[in-house]
Amino acid sequence: MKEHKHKDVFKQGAITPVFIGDCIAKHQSKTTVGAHNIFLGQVRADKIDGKTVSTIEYTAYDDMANKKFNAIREAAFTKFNLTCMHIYHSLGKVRIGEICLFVFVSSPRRKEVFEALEFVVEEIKATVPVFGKEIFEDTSHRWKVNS
Amino acid sequence: MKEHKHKDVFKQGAITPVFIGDCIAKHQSKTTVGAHNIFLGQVRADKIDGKTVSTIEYTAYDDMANKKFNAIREAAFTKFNLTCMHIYHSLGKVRIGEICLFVFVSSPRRKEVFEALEFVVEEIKATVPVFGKEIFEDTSHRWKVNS
Amino acid sequence: MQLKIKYFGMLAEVAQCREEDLHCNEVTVYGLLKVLYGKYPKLKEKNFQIAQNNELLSPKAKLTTGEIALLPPFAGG
Amino acid sequence: MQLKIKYFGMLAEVAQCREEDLHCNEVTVYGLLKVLYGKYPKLKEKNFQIAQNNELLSPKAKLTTGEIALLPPFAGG
Repeated sequence: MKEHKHKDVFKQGAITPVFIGDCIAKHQSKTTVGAHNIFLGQVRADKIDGKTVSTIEYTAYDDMANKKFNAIREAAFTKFNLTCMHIYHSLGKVRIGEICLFVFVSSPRRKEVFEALEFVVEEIKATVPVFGKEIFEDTSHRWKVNS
Repeated sequence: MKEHKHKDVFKQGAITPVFIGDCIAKHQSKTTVGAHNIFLGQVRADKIDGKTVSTIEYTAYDDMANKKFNAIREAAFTKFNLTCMHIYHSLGKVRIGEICLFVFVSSPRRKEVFEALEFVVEEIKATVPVFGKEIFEDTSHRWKVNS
Repeated sequence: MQLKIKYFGMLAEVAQCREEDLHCNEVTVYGLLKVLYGKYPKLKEKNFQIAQNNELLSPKAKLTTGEIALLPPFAGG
Repeated sequence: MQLKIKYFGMLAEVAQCREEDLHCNEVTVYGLLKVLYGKYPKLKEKNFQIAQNNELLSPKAKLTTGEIALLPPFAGG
Protein backbone atom coordinates (compact mmCIF):
# COMPACT_ATOMS: atom_id res chain seq x y z
CA MET A 1 0.00 0.00 0.00
CA LYS A 2 3.04 2.22 -0.16
CA GLU A 3 1.67 4.28 -3.06
CA HIS A 4 -1.39 5.14 -1.00
CA LYS A 5 0.59 6.59 1.88
CA HIS A 6 -0.84 9.80 3.17
CA LYS A 7 1.13 12.96 3.76
CA ASP A 8 0.59 16.64 4.35
CA VAL A 9 -3.19 16.70 4.68
CA PHE A 10 -3.10 19.87 6.73
CA LYS A 11 -2.22 23.14 5.06
CA GLN A 12 -1.79 26.43 6.86
CA GLY A 13 -4.53 28.85 5.76
CA ALA A 14 -6.88 28.63 2.79
CA ILE A 15 -6.51 26.18 -0.10
CA THR A 16 -6.16 28.27 -3.27
CA PRO A 17 -7.86 27.72 -6.64
CA VAL A 18 -4.39 27.76 -8.23
CA PHE A 19 -3.28 24.87 -6.01
CA ILE A 20 -6.40 22.95 -7.03
CA GLY A 21 -5.78 23.67 -10.73
CA ASP A 22 -2.18 22.47 -10.39
CA CYS A 23 -3.35 19.31 -8.69
CA ILE A 24 -5.77 18.62 -11.59
CA ALA A 25 -2.97 19.29 -14.11
CA LYS A 26 -0.69 16.74 -12.41
CA HIS A 27 -3.31 14.06 -13.06
CA GLN A 28 -3.21 14.46 -16.82
CA SER A 29 -0.36 11.95 -16.98
CA LYS A 30 -2.64 9.29 -15.47
CA THR A 31 -4.15 7.98 -18.68
CA THR A 32 -6.07 5.09 -17.09
CA VAL A 33 -8.23 7.67 -15.27
CA GLY A 34 -11.60 8.47 -16.87
CA ALA A 35 -13.32 10.32 -14.05
CA HIS A 36 -12.31 12.73 -11.31
CA ASN A 37 -14.61 13.93 -8.56
CA ILE A 38 -13.69 16.88 -6.39
CA PHE A 39 -15.31 18.17 -3.22
CA LEU A 40 -14.53 21.67 -1.99
CA GLY A 41 -15.65 23.00 1.37
CA GLN A 42 -15.95 26.79 1.34
CA VAL A 43 -16.40 29.03 4.38
CA ARG A 44 -19.88 30.59 4.45
CA ALA A 45 -20.78 34.06 5.72
CA ASP A 46 -23.43 32.58 8.02
CA LYS A 47 -25.63 35.00 9.94
CA ILE A 48 -26.24 34.03 13.57
CA ASP A 49 -28.27 36.27 15.89
CA GLY A 50 -27.66 39.24 13.64
CA LYS A 51 -23.90 38.74 13.44
CA THR A 52 -22.05 37.58 10.33
CA VAL A 53 -19.18 35.09 10.26
CA SER A 54 -16.06 36.58 8.68
CA THR A 55 -13.45 33.84 9.32
CA ILE A 56 -13.16 30.31 10.63
CA GLU A 57 -10.05 29.41 12.59
CA TYR A 58 -9.34 25.69 12.42
CA THR A 59 -7.40 23.67 14.97
CA ALA A 60 -6.91 19.91 15.12
CA TYR A 61 -5.68 17.14 17.37
CA ASP A 62 -2.93 16.44 14.86
CA ASP A 63 -1.81 12.95 15.84
CA MET A 64 -5.29 11.53 15.93
CA ALA A 65 -6.39 13.47 12.85
CA ASN A 66 -3.54 12.07 10.78
CA LYS A 67 -4.30 8.56 11.96
CA LYS A 68 -7.97 9.03 11.02
CA PHE A 69 -7.11 10.48 7.59
CA ASN A 70 -4.96 7.39 6.97
CA ALA A 71 -7.76 5.08 8.05
CA ILE A 72 -10.23 6.84 5.72
CA ARG A 73 -7.73 6.57 2.90
CA GLU A 74 -7.14 2.85 3.38
CA ALA A 75 -10.89 2.20 3.69
CA ALA A 76 -11.60 4.12 0.49
CA PHE A 77 -8.97 2.21 -1.51
CA THR A 78 -10.35 -1.07 -0.15
CA LYS A 79 -13.99 -0.27 -0.89
CA PHE A 80 -13.63 1.45 -4.26
CA ASN A 81 -11.60 1.00 -7.43
CA LEU A 82 -9.64 4.24 -7.13
CA THR A 83 -6.52 5.21 -9.06
CA CYS A 84 -5.65 7.96 -6.63
CA MET A 85 -6.99 10.13 -3.88
CA HIS A 86 -5.93 13.34 -2.15
CA ILE A 87 -7.21 15.15 0.91
CA TYR A 88 -6.23 18.65 2.01
CA HIS A 89 -7.65 20.46 5.03
CA SER A 90 -6.86 23.95 6.27
CA LEU A 91 -5.54 24.82 9.70
CA GLY A 92 -5.53 28.35 11.04
CA LYS A 93 -7.63 31.17 9.64
CA VAL A 94 -9.75 30.82 6.49
CA ARG A 95 -11.88 33.75 5.43
CA ILE A 96 -15.43 33.56 4.01
CA GLY A 97 -15.41 32.52 0.36
CA GLU A 98 -12.11 30.69 0.79
CA ILE A 99 -11.68 26.93 0.59
CA CYS A 100 -10.92 24.88 3.71
CA LEU A 101 -11.35 21.29 2.45
CA PHE A 102 -10.29 19.75 -0.87
CA VAL A 103 -10.97 16.07 -1.54
CA PHE A 104 -9.99 14.64 -4.93
CA VAL A 105 -10.69 11.07 -6.07
CA SER A 106 -9.91 9.53 -9.46
CA SER A 107 -10.90 6.26 -11.09
CA PRO A 108 -11.21 4.66 -14.51
CA ARG A 109 -15.04 4.82 -14.09
CA ARG A 110 -17.44 7.48 -12.90
CA LYS A 111 -19.65 5.30 -10.66
CA GLU A 112 -16.69 4.68 -8.37
CA VAL A 113 -15.79 8.32 -7.88
CA PHE A 114 -19.30 9.43 -6.90
CA GLU A 115 -19.57 6.83 -4.15
CA ALA A 116 -15.98 7.20 -3.02
CA LEU A 117 -16.08 10.99 -2.72
CA GLU A 118 -19.23 11.05 -0.61
CA PHE A 119 -17.83 8.28 1.61
CA VAL A 120 -14.57 10.15 2.18
CA VAL A 121 -16.20 13.51 2.90
CA GLU A 122 -18.71 12.01 5.36
CA GLU A 123 -15.95 10.07 7.14
CA ILE A 124 -13.84 13.22 7.48
CA LYS A 125 -16.77 15.10 9.01
CA ALA A 126 -17.58 12.23 11.40
CA THR A 127 -14.20 10.91 12.53
CA VAL A 128 -11.46 13.52 12.19
CA PRO A 129 -10.86 15.74 15.26
CA VAL A 130 -10.85 19.17 13.66
CA PHE A 131 -12.43 22.16 15.40
CA GLY A 132 -13.66 25.40 13.91
CA LYS A 133 -13.94 28.73 15.65
CA GLU A 134 -16.40 30.92 13.76
CA ILE A 135 -15.19 34.49 14.19
CA PHE A 136 -17.77 37.22 13.58
CA GLU A 137 -17.18 40.62 12.07
CA ASP A 138 -17.24 42.15 15.59
CA THR A 139 -14.43 39.67 16.65
CA SER A 140 -16.73 37.70 18.95
CA HIS A 141 -16.87 33.98 18.20
CA ARG A 142 -18.86 30.75 18.33
CA TRP A 143 -17.71 27.13 18.02
CA LYS A 144 -18.83 25.50 14.80
CA VAL A 145 -20.85 22.27 14.90
CA ASN A 146 -21.30 20.21 11.74
CA SER A 147 -24.83 19.38 10.66
CA MET B 1 -35.00 31.84 -14.19
CA LYS B 2 -32.87 34.32 -16.07
CA GLU B 3 -29.88 33.77 -13.78
CA HIS B 4 -29.94 30.08 -14.60
CA LYS B 5 -29.77 30.63 -18.34
CA HIS B 6 -27.29 28.37 -20.02
CA LYS B 7 -24.65 29.49 -22.44
CA ASP B 8 -21.45 28.26 -24.04
CA VAL B 9 -21.51 24.67 -22.87
CA PHE B 10 -19.39 23.54 -25.78
CA LYS B 11 -15.73 24.47 -25.92
CA GLN B 12 -13.41 23.73 -28.82
CA GLY B 13 -10.74 21.25 -27.70
CA ALA B 14 -9.74 20.22 -24.18
CA ILE B 15 -10.87 21.97 -21.00
CA THR B 16 -7.72 23.14 -19.23
CA PRO B 17 -6.87 22.89 -15.50
CA VAL B 18 -6.25 26.65 -15.55
CA PHE B 19 -9.79 27.28 -16.80
CA ILE B 20 -11.13 25.07 -14.00
CA GLY B 21 -9.01 26.88 -11.40
CA ASP B 22 -10.28 30.24 -12.67
CA CYS B 23 -13.85 29.01 -12.49
CA ILE B 24 -13.33 27.96 -8.84
CA ALA B 25 -11.73 31.34 -8.06
CA LYS B 26 -14.77 33.18 -9.45
CA HIS B 27 -16.96 31.41 -6.90
CA GLN B 28 -15.11 32.82 -3.90
CA SER B 29 -17.37 35.87 -3.97
CA LYS B 30 -20.41 33.61 -3.38
CA THR B 31 -20.34 33.58 0.40
CA THR B 32 -23.59 31.66 0.87
CA VAL B 33 -21.92 28.64 -0.75
CA GLY B 34 -20.53 26.00 1.62
CA ALA B 35 -19.92 23.12 -0.77
CA HIS B 36 -18.78 22.71 -4.34
CA ASN B 37 -18.75 19.40 -6.20
CA ILE B 38 -16.90 19.03 -9.48
CA PHE B 39 -16.94 16.18 -11.97
CA LEU B 40 -14.20 15.94 -14.60
CA GLY B 41 -14.30 13.48 -17.47
CA GLN B 42 -10.79 12.69 -18.71
CA VAL B 43 -9.91 10.83 -21.93
CA ARG B 44 -8.48 7.37 -21.17
CA ALA B 45 -5.78 5.57 -23.16
CA ASP B 46 -8.02 2.51 -23.51
CA LYS B 47 -6.53 -0.57 -25.15
CA ILE B 48 -8.85 -2.31 -27.61
CA ASP B 49 -7.69 -5.37 -29.59
CA GLY B 50 -4.07 -4.41 -29.00
CA LYS B 51 -4.48 -0.80 -30.12
CA THR B 52 -4.35 2.20 -27.81
CA VAL B 53 -6.63 5.24 -27.96
CA SER B 54 -4.68 8.46 -28.43
CA THR B 55 -7.45 11.03 -29.00
CA ILE B 56 -11.23 11.34 -28.94
CA GLU B 57 -12.85 13.62 -31.49
CA TYR B 58 -16.20 14.88 -30.28
CA THR B 59 -19.09 16.03 -32.45
CA ALA B 60 -22.60 16.96 -31.40
CA TYR B 61 -26.04 17.69 -32.77
CA ASP B 62 -25.72 21.23 -31.48
CA ASP B 63 -29.32 22.44 -31.47
CA MET B 64 -30.65 19.40 -29.67
CA ALA B 65 -27.64 19.22 -27.33
CA ASN B 66 -28.14 22.82 -26.21
CA LYS B 67 -31.82 22.17 -25.63
CA LYS B 68 -30.99 19.09 -23.55
CA PHE B 69 -28.33 20.93 -21.53
CA ASN B 70 -30.94 23.58 -20.73
CA ALA B 71 -33.46 20.94 -19.70
CA ILE B 72 -30.91 19.27 -17.40
CA ARG B 73 -30.07 22.64 -15.91
CA GLU B 74 -33.69 23.53 -15.20
CA ALA B 75 -34.37 20.08 -13.73
CA ALA B 76 -31.33 20.31 -11.45
CA PHE B 77 -32.34 23.74 -10.12
CA THR B 78 -35.87 22.45 -9.52
CA LYS B 79 -34.82 19.26 -7.74
CA PHE B 80 -31.91 20.57 -5.67
CA ASN B 81 -31.10 23.66 -3.64
CA LEU B 82 -28.26 24.88 -5.83
CA THR B 83 -26.64 28.29 -5.78
CA CYS B 84 -25.07 27.81 -9.18
CA MET B 85 -24.14 25.25 -11.78
CA HIS B 86 -21.87 25.13 -14.81
CA ILE B 87 -21.40 22.56 -17.56
CA TYR B 88 -18.62 22.57 -20.15
CA HIS B 89 -18.14 19.88 -22.80
CA SER B 90 -15.42 19.65 -25.42
CA LEU B 91 -15.98 19.49 -29.16
CA GLY B 92 -13.24 18.48 -31.58
CA LYS B 93 -10.10 16.66 -30.58
CA VAL B 94 -9.16 15.91 -26.97
CA ARG B 95 -6.02 13.90 -26.30
CA ILE B 96 -5.62 11.19 -23.65
CA GLY B 97 -5.14 12.68 -20.18
CA GLU B 98 -7.02 15.83 -21.19
CA ILE B 99 -10.41 16.86 -19.82
CA CYS B 100 -13.53 16.72 -22.01
CA LEU B 101 -16.33 17.30 -19.46
CA PHE B 102 -16.46 19.72 -16.52
CA VAL B 103 -19.57 19.88 -14.34
CA PHE B 104 -19.55 22.23 -11.35
CA VAL B 105 -22.39 22.52 -8.80
CA SER B 106 -22.47 24.70 -5.68
CA SER B 107 -24.84 24.86 -2.73
CA PRO B 108 -24.96 26.06 0.85
CA ARG B 109 -24.94 22.37 1.96
CA ARG B 110 -22.95 19.33 0.92
CA LYS B 111 -25.81 16.81 0.70
CA GLU B 112 -27.31 18.78 -2.16
CA VAL B 113 -24.15 18.88 -4.27
CA PHE B 114 -23.49 15.14 -4.12
CA GLU B 115 -26.95 14.28 -5.37
CA ALA B 116 -27.10 17.10 -7.90
CA LEU B 117 -23.73 16.35 -9.48
CA GLU B 118 -24.47 12.68 -10.04
CA PHE B 119 -27.89 13.56 -11.46
CA VAL B 120 -26.44 16.07 -13.90
CA VAL B 121 -23.61 13.82 -15.11
CA GLU B 122 -25.94 10.84 -15.64
CA GLU B 123 -28.45 13.01 -17.51
CA ILE B 124 -25.72 14.36 -19.78
CA LYS B 125 -24.55 10.84 -20.60
CA ALA B 126 -28.11 9.65 -21.26
CA THR B 127 -29.81 12.52 -23.05
CA VAL B 128 -27.30 14.78 -24.82
CA PRO B 129 -26.47 13.91 -28.45
CA VAL B 130 -22.67 13.99 -28.33
CA PHE B 131 -20.60 11.47 -30.27
CA GLY B 132 -17.02 10.39 -29.70
CA LYS B 133 -14.64 9.00 -32.30
CA GLU B 134 -11.85 7.13 -30.51
CA ILE B 135 -8.76 7.55 -32.66
CA PHE B 136 -5.99 4.99 -32.12
CA GLU B 137 -2.26 5.60 -32.32
CA ASP B 138 -2.25 4.05 -35.82
CA THR B 139 -4.95 6.59 -36.92
CA SER B 140 -7.66 3.92 -37.25
CA HIS B 141 -10.79 4.63 -35.20
CA ARG B 142 -13.78 3.23 -33.36
CA TRP B 143 -17.00 4.91 -32.23
CA LYS B 144 -17.24 5.31 -28.48
CA VAL B 145 -20.23 3.89 -26.59
CA ASN B 146 -20.89 4.93 -22.99
CA SER B 147 -21.18 2.21 -20.39
CA MET C 1 -42.54 15.64 -48.14
CA GLN C 2 -39.21 17.43 -48.32
CA LEU C 3 -36.75 16.42 -45.57
CA LYS C 4 -33.19 17.32 -44.74
CA ILE C 5 -31.54 14.26 -43.20
CA LYS C 6 -28.55 14.81 -40.91
CA TYR C 7 -26.20 11.91 -40.16
CA PHE C 8 -24.02 11.87 -37.06
CA GLY C 9 -21.01 9.85 -35.93
CA MET C 10 -20.73 6.40 -37.52
CA LEU C 11 -23.93 7.03 -39.51
CA ALA C 12 -22.19 9.77 -41.50
CA GLU C 13 -19.68 7.10 -42.48
CA VAL C 14 -22.46 4.79 -43.66
CA ALA C 15 -24.22 7.54 -45.66
CA GLN C 16 -20.89 9.03 -46.72
CA CYS C 17 -22.26 12.48 -46.05
CA ARG C 18 -23.24 14.62 -43.06
CA GLU C 19 -26.55 15.73 -44.54
CA GLU C 20 -28.66 15.41 -47.62
CA ASP C 21 -32.04 16.52 -48.95
CA LEU C 22 -34.52 13.72 -49.37
CA HIS C 23 -37.96 13.67 -50.89
CA CYS C 24 -40.03 11.10 -49.06
CA ASN C 25 -43.63 9.98 -49.55
CA GLU C 26 -43.74 8.32 -46.15
CA VAL C 27 -45.12 10.33 -43.23
CA THR C 28 -43.99 8.21 -40.25
CA VAL C 29 -40.61 7.38 -38.74
CA TYR C 30 -41.24 3.75 -39.62
CA GLY C 31 -41.83 4.67 -43.26
CA LEU C 32 -38.74 6.84 -43.41
CA LEU C 33 -36.67 3.99 -41.99
CA LYS C 34 -37.80 1.73 -44.85
CA VAL C 35 -36.65 4.36 -47.35
CA LEU C 36 -33.30 4.84 -45.62
CA TYR C 37 -32.69 1.09 -45.27
CA GLY C 38 -33.32 0.78 -49.02
CA LYS C 39 -30.85 3.52 -49.78
CA TYR C 40 -28.20 2.46 -47.21
CA PRO C 41 -28.53 -1.27 -46.42
CA LYS C 42 -25.71 -1.05 -43.87
CA LEU C 43 -27.92 1.16 -41.68
CA LYS C 44 -29.80 -2.02 -40.72
CA GLU C 45 -26.74 -3.14 -38.73
CA LYS C 46 -26.54 0.11 -36.82
CA ASN C 47 -28.13 1.08 -33.54
CA PHE C 48 -29.58 4.59 -33.87
CA GLN C 49 -32.49 6.87 -33.01
CA ILE C 50 -34.33 9.49 -35.02
CA ALA C 51 -34.98 13.02 -33.81
CA GLN C 52 -37.02 15.93 -35.12
CA ASN C 53 -37.43 19.33 -33.47
CA ASN C 54 -34.77 18.33 -30.91
CA GLU C 55 -36.75 15.38 -29.57
CA LEU C 56 -36.36 11.64 -30.14
CA LEU C 57 -39.24 10.10 -32.06
CA SER C 58 -40.94 6.72 -31.67
CA PRO C 59 -41.32 4.54 -34.83
CA LYS C 60 -45.02 5.45 -35.12
CA ALA C 61 -44.47 9.19 -34.77
CA LYS C 62 -45.51 11.47 -37.65
CA LEU C 63 -42.86 13.46 -39.47
CA THR C 64 -43.15 17.07 -40.54
CA THR C 65 -41.33 18.82 -43.36
CA GLY C 66 -37.84 19.92 -42.36
CA GLU C 67 -34.79 18.62 -40.54
CA ILE C 68 -34.48 15.01 -39.34
CA ALA C 69 -31.45 13.73 -37.41
CA LEU C 70 -30.14 10.16 -37.27
CA LEU C 71 -28.36 9.76 -33.95
CA PRO C 72 -26.09 6.86 -32.97
CA PRO C 73 -25.61 6.00 -29.26
CA PHE C 74 -24.69 9.07 -27.22
CA ALA C 75 -21.14 9.15 -25.93
CA GLY C 76 -20.73 12.43 -24.09
CA GLY C 77 -18.33 12.98 -21.22
CA MET D 1 -1.35 7.82 37.54
CA GLN D 2 0.31 10.71 35.72
CA LEU D 3 -1.73 12.13 32.83
CA LYS D 4 -1.26 14.97 30.40
CA ILE D 5 -4.69 16.39 29.59
CA LYS D 6 -5.11 18.22 26.27
CA TYR D 7 -8.08 20.53 25.77
CA PHE D 8 -9.36 21.42 22.30
CA GLY D 9 -11.69 24.06 20.92
CA MET D 10 -14.25 25.40 23.40
CA LEU D 11 -12.84 23.10 26.11
CA ALA D 12 -9.56 25.00 26.11
CA GLU D 13 -11.65 28.07 26.93
CA VAL D 14 -13.28 26.28 29.86
CA ALA D 15 -9.96 24.97 31.22
CA GLN D 16 -8.21 28.21 30.29
CA CYS D 17 -5.29 26.20 29.00
CA ARG D 18 -4.47 23.90 26.07
CA GLU D 19 -2.86 21.23 28.20
CA GLU D 20 -1.92 20.46 31.76
CA ASP D 21 -0.35 17.66 33.78
CA LEU D 22 -2.74 15.94 36.16
CA HIS D 23 -2.15 13.34 38.80
CA CYS D 24 -5.21 11.14 38.99
CA ASN D 25 -6.00 8.17 41.21
CA GLU D 26 -8.86 7.09 38.98
CA VAL D 27 -8.16 4.45 36.32
CA THR D 28 -11.30 4.73 34.15
CA VAL D 29 -12.69 7.41 31.86
CA TYR D 30 -15.66 7.70 34.17
CA GLY D 31 -13.38 8.32 37.14
CA LEU D 32 -11.36 10.91 35.26
CA LEU D 33 -14.56 12.71 34.30
CA LYS D 34 -15.49 13.04 37.97
CA VAL D 35 -12.10 14.61 38.70
CA LEU D 36 -12.38 17.00 35.74
CA TYR D 37 -15.97 18.00 36.58
CA GLY D 38 -14.76 18.81 40.11
CA LYS D 39 -11.96 20.98 38.77
CA TYR D 40 -13.98 22.63 35.97
CA PRO D 41 -17.72 22.56 36.79
CA LYS D 42 -18.54 24.21 33.45
CA LEU D 43 -17.35 21.06 31.66
CA LYS D 44 -20.63 19.43 32.74
CA GLU D 45 -22.48 21.69 30.29
CA LYS D 46 -20.24 20.71 27.40
CA ASN D 47 -20.62 17.92 24.89
CA PHE D 48 -17.25 16.18 24.43
CA GLN D 49 -15.47 12.87 24.04
CA ILE D 50 -12.24 11.52 25.52
CA ALA D 51 -9.47 9.97 23.45
CA GLN D 52 -6.26 8.15 24.29
CA ASN D 53 -3.79 6.68 21.81
CA ASN D 54 -5.75 8.34 18.98
CA GLU D 55 -8.97 6.45 19.72
CA LEU D 56 -12.18 7.58 21.38
CA LEU D 57 -12.83 5.84 24.70
CA SER D 58 -16.08 4.62 26.28
CA PRO D 59 -16.84 5.74 29.88
CA LYS D 60 -15.85 2.32 31.23
CA ALA D 61 -12.55 2.15 29.37
CA LYS D 62 -9.31 1.91 31.37
CA LEU D 63 -6.78 4.71 31.14
CA THR D 64 -3.05 4.31 30.85
CA THR D 65 -0.36 6.77 31.87
CA GLY D 66 0.23 9.43 29.25
CA GLU D 67 -1.72 11.77 27.00
CA ILE D 68 -5.49 12.16 27.19
CA ALA D 69 -7.45 14.44 24.84
CA LEU D 70 -10.79 16.10 25.52
CA LEU D 71 -12.48 16.60 22.17
CA PRO D 72 -15.56 18.76 21.50
CA PRO D 73 -17.82 17.98 18.51
CA PHE D 74 -15.80 17.62 15.31
CA ALA D 75 -16.27 20.41 12.78
CA GLY D 76 -13.97 19.65 9.87
CA GLY D 77 -14.61 20.74 6.31
